[in-house]
Amino acid sequence: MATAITQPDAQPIERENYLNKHYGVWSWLLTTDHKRIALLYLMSITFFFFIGGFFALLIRLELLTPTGDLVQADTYNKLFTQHGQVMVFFFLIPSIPAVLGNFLVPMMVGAKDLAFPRINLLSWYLYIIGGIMMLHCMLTGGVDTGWTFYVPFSTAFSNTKVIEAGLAIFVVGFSSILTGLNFIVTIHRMRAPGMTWGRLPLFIWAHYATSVIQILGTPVIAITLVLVVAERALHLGIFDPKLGGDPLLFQHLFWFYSHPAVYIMILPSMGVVTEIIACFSRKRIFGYHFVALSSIAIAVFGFLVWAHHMFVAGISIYAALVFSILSYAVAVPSAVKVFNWTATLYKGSIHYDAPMLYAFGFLGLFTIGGLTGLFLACLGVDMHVHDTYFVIAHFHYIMVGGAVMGYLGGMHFWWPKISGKLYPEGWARLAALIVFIGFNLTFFPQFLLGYMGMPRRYFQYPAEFQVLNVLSTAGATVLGVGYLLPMIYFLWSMRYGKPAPDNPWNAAGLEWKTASPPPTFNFDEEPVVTWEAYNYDELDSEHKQEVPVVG
Amino acid sequence: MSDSTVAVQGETHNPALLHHFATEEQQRNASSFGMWIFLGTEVMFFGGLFCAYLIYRGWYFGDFAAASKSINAALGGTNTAVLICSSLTVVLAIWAAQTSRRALMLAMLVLTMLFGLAFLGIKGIEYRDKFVEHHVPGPSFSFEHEEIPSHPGEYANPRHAEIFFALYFIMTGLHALHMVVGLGIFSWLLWAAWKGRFTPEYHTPLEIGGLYWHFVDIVWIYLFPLLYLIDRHR
Amino acid sequence: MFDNFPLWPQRASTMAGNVDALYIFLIIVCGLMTLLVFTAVIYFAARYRYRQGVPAEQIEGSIPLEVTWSVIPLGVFMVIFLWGAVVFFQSRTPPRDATEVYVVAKQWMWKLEHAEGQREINELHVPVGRDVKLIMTSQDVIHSFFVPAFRMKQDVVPGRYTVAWFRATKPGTYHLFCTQYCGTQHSGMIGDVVVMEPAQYEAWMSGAPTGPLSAAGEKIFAELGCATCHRSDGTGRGPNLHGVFGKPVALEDGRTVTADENYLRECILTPGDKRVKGFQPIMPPFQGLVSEEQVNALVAYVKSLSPSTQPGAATTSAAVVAPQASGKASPKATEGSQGN
Amino acid sequence: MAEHTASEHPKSPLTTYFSVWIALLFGTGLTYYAAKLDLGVFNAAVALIIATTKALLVALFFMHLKGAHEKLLKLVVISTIFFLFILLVLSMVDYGTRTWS
Ligand code: HEA
Ligand code: HEA
Ligand code: HEC
Ligand code: CUA
Ligand SMILES: [Cu+2]
Repeated sequence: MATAITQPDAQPIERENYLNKHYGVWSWLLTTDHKRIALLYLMSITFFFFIGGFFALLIRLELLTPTGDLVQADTYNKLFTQHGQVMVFFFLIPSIPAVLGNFLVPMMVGAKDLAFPRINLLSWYLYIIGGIMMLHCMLTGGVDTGWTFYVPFSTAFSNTKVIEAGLAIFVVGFSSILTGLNFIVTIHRMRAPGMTWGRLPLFIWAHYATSVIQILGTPVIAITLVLVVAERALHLGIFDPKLGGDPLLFQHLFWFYSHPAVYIMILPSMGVVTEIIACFSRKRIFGYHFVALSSIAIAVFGFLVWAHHMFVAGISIYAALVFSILSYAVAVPSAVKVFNWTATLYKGSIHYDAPMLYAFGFLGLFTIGGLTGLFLACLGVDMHVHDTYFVIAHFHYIMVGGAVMGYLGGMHFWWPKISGKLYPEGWARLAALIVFIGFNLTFFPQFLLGYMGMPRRYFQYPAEFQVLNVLSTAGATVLGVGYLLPMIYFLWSMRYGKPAPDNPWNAAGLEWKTASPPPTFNFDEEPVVTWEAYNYDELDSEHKQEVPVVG
Repeated sequence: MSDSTVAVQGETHNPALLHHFATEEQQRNASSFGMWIFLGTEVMFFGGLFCAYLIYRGWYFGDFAAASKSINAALGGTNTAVLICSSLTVVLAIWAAQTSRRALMLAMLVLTMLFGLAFLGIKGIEYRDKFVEHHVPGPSFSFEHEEIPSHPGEYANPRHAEIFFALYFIMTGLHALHMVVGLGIFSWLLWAAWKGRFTPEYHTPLEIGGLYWHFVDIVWIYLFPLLYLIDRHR
Repeated sequence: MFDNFPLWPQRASTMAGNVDALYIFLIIVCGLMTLLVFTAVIYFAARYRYRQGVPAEQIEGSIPLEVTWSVIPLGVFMVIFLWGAVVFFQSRTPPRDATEVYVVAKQWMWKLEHAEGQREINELHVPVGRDVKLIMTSQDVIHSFFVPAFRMKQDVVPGRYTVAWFRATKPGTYHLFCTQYCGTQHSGMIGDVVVMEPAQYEAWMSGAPTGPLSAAGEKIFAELGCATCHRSDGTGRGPNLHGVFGKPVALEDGRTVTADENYLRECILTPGDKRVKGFQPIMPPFQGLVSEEQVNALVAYVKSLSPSTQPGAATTSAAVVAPQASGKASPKATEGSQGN
Repeated sequence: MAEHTASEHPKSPLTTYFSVWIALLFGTGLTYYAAKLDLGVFNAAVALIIATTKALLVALFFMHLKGAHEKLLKLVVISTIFFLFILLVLSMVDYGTRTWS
């Protein structure tokens, strides 16, 4: 292998690495090491994921029966609002970028750290401040506007803590902006010698595209929330029809960010899945350049389609036509990705390790979620299914079935690198299976419900919808178990897991060429890259005998 | 690069080079690139406001014109000039740093801040006028019987004028907030310059701070005609 | 068992079939795509699973393939888009001579007023086989009018009218849902659309005799003093409102707009925004002085002055109009006590 | 990094700075003056053209966008403006056609 990196085969016990170099709370809270910040983020987003999941379980329990018997109407409204807000802004948007991206982007490009380590830490603190505000908001009354904050309900009618929730999301938005900024500068400026654009892992391309959206989209939601807060506090009239304002303006501004934001959530996951598929089929990615450019295309086209959330909101018919056709434009690069992943499997040498199972799950569920997106982008169908459970099912298929699957796959794939320990493979495969089954049981019935006309954000519903709702609730319970399992065995492995070798999967990529866990500055010597990404042919010819199986 | 020793301050090694950068040049490029990207963010931040402005200006042109006429364009114009001068002093400060003119650099930084303060002062006068005239959106807002400039005898709708003033206060207010942040940055720069941190070889913070300052200037360059000069010709 | 466990919504309007056809087309196309992708993935995964000594074959990629699988989906997408656009366009262009129902949404109820004068709450009675146009506005937040059996949905926005229409095809009682989250009782903001045979419907209509909405509007028109400026002989200080509706109006600022419901509404509430060319800006704004129901009545009245679109006239059979021709002035509302 | 070689500070001579400064002040006066003229619909256009020219002057000379030896910064600027236009133009697709019905 044409590597300039020394790869110590034997693991010296107690090698100095980023985890054991310093001890103490302050060495974590004041760290500028991107890997430690990634772990800080990991803990924070896991916390919020379980809060959001807890809300989801309460939602599902309430919907077990047609009448509202578990919680009050207002409580239910707060539940789905905060479920949405927590899951979107405090879990999924930061999930892969701020954890895996933070950990891996510098390593994958061969840098010692992100370009601005202190800003990286600042971004975590902003996240925490926003998170504390959100928690405080929830504990002292909560907010009930729906995660979409539609005016004039949020500005003039809701009597919950809209301002605090708005500011919390404002703050956490800047955390997201700073992460994106750091990635872009790092990817442009900090690549190791020889790491050309054409050699970058596709994970990096995906994060680059994500960062573009974070940088250019997030400020728009920030200013929109400022306007909402100001309007609510001072009754300015910018969104209030009584004072001459236009409530649809809010929706335009909100979705200008929030549609691209869905690609903030899915692109990193696509990056993860690309790495996993390449590694476990021992192949270079089919059509590297197309996969790379499709990420950029998704990011750019993603900005052109926002009003497809507003087809029946009262926008002009002509605008609806324009936004519908543009929505199909953004589906093309997604299709390109799906086909290239599939083609990568062709003539591969496919292993069924846990990360790959998650990647398969992603592939299937994303495809279904994406294809149902086509239903929604279709004007004639959307005017029936808009704001029904069909939409709920669509986006959970992409965000839970796609993005969260990808996130879990990535966590399994890189866990040996992050923690230096191996997780129990059998349990991991079992968890993947449980998540997959639970997921489909939860959300497939919702497509049927949606087409039958069950509106979303209903805490009581006509009795004929009950059977499907019961199925969905049952599925959510299974899904909950599926999510608790990895949590448990990851924690378990930190103490009892077998030490991981530097490259347990025999994977390509610079991050595998350093120790597990990596030293503070990632590499003992600055790497010089002379090979393409996904050089699995070279890797496999070296390790003919070794079977990359763990556990 | 670091061999070309920093004669002025007598330092041999630049402590500002952070561990994870290979060279000073890499670090400088990263910083200015980062700042430009941040400014891109800022453009979109103000962009949302411009979008709202554009729509309502189209809808309520007459009311906007009437409301715009009630603000003092002379003060706004003066403020534009003040900001332009401050931008000049910023580039001069950087030039002074590049050419080792320490006194000039300090003087220019002080001048920049004075211009910035002058801007805020004038802004304050404007705000006070609006406050006295009850043009601040809210319960005490009043804009009755103000003629629409191009339609004599026709009165502006106070509700729509209120939207103008809401946008006016939010846009100029956020701009002023950026000025305050800028003054904070420049206080730090002044302190660092005083301490002799900046040399012909290393004055990245000055350049970065300057970029920010100029950007705030550019925002104002747009705000001025858009807010102060609607339909002024009658 | 399928009575309380249906898997397909009822189909009770002319649009329903169109939407269903499109939906089924999408299911087939996307189902085939899913099948293709899944079969490929599963087949490759099984066929090329790891075997000792059989290395993966490295493939760079293929531009022809990439082009194929970008262009073909794009083509399919365009078909979907066009079909969807056609269906959407149909459902967004109300037929000219539809019966009109004014809808006022508020937290958390639907108030409906037929052009003939009937008022209902959370219940809408319509006859089979007649086009019904809904002219909707909200008193507070955004709501959304959704009748799954009609495959029809339109947000109801405060401060303006939005319009929807349908033609029911099957008698029965169907769900009416609010599908835009609007606060505490959002899920309680539901009602029924009762589709009746024409004869039944007429009986129902005559059950609660009230004057047509335009008559109520005429009364308000007089009470508020509109008539002092708007005279039918054209001598008033304001424009003659006869025949205005549906015609293009030249505005003071040079624009020309079509006088639709939203325009009339705006003219009444904020006359300054769109001023008719050649008139003094003397009309006082009525915003805040009239309730949504009164605005509706006024709009209905002004519309009734433009004969060709006399509400209901073209489609409503004489038998329907006759029983309530005039006389009973006090509208006996089915409505409770809530005014505005 | 390999892609850029020796770095030179983008040094502009003082004359440039001062002429740009004069031009900016002149532009400010010009906007003010132009606003007083009745140009019909062109008032706004003129104001925006002048403002954009001024903004360009600041960006190119004061912010050294012109001297910048890499295209990257220009790319950042151009793409930002591109996305800003998307926001404005596509919103107008709705607002501009709402009354067509
Ligand atoms: C990660 C999140 C994510 C992603 C990636 C997407 C992706 C897409 N979304 Fe989705 N969407 C959401 C999250 C997401 N969405 C959320 C959260 C909402 C609701 C918000 C709310 O109201 O609360 C929503 C709502 C939503 C709506 C509004 C529905 C409504 O409220 O009425 C629409 C309408 O157009 C839409 C469309 C699409 C489309 C076209 C895509 C496309 O990008 C999908 C592209 C992918 C594919 C198409 C699959 C792969 C392609 C092939 C296998 C090709 C072959 C196919 C053929 C040839 C047919 N989405
Ligand atoms: C990333 C985004 C994300 C994720 C991961 C999820 C995950 C889930 N979501 Fe959610 N969802 C949204 C984003 C997301 N959702 C959004 C944006 C909305 C719209 C909100 C709105 O309308 O405003 C929504 C709305 C929404 C609704 C509709 C509510 C309504 O309209 O009335 C429902 C209903 O079934 C639902 C269900 C679920 C379920 C069952 C999960 C499951 O996947 C969750 C599984 C996880 C767990 C079950 C956690 C396991 C934890 C435990 C078992 C431990 C117990 C907890 C403690 C000890 C604290 N979600
Ligand atoms: C003081 C006089 C005055 C009163 C009272 C008045 N109007 Fe008007 N109205 C006008 C004038 C003048 C115009 C034309 C200029 C304009 O559009 O503002 C007009 C325009 C209109 C138009 C638009 C007509 C067109 O040709 O497009 C409508 C509709 C209208 N008025 C309805 C009403 C109603 C309903 C009322 C009572 C609730 C009312 N007006 C009361 C003076 C009046
Ligand atoms: Cu009304 Cu929801
Ligand atoms: Cu979207």
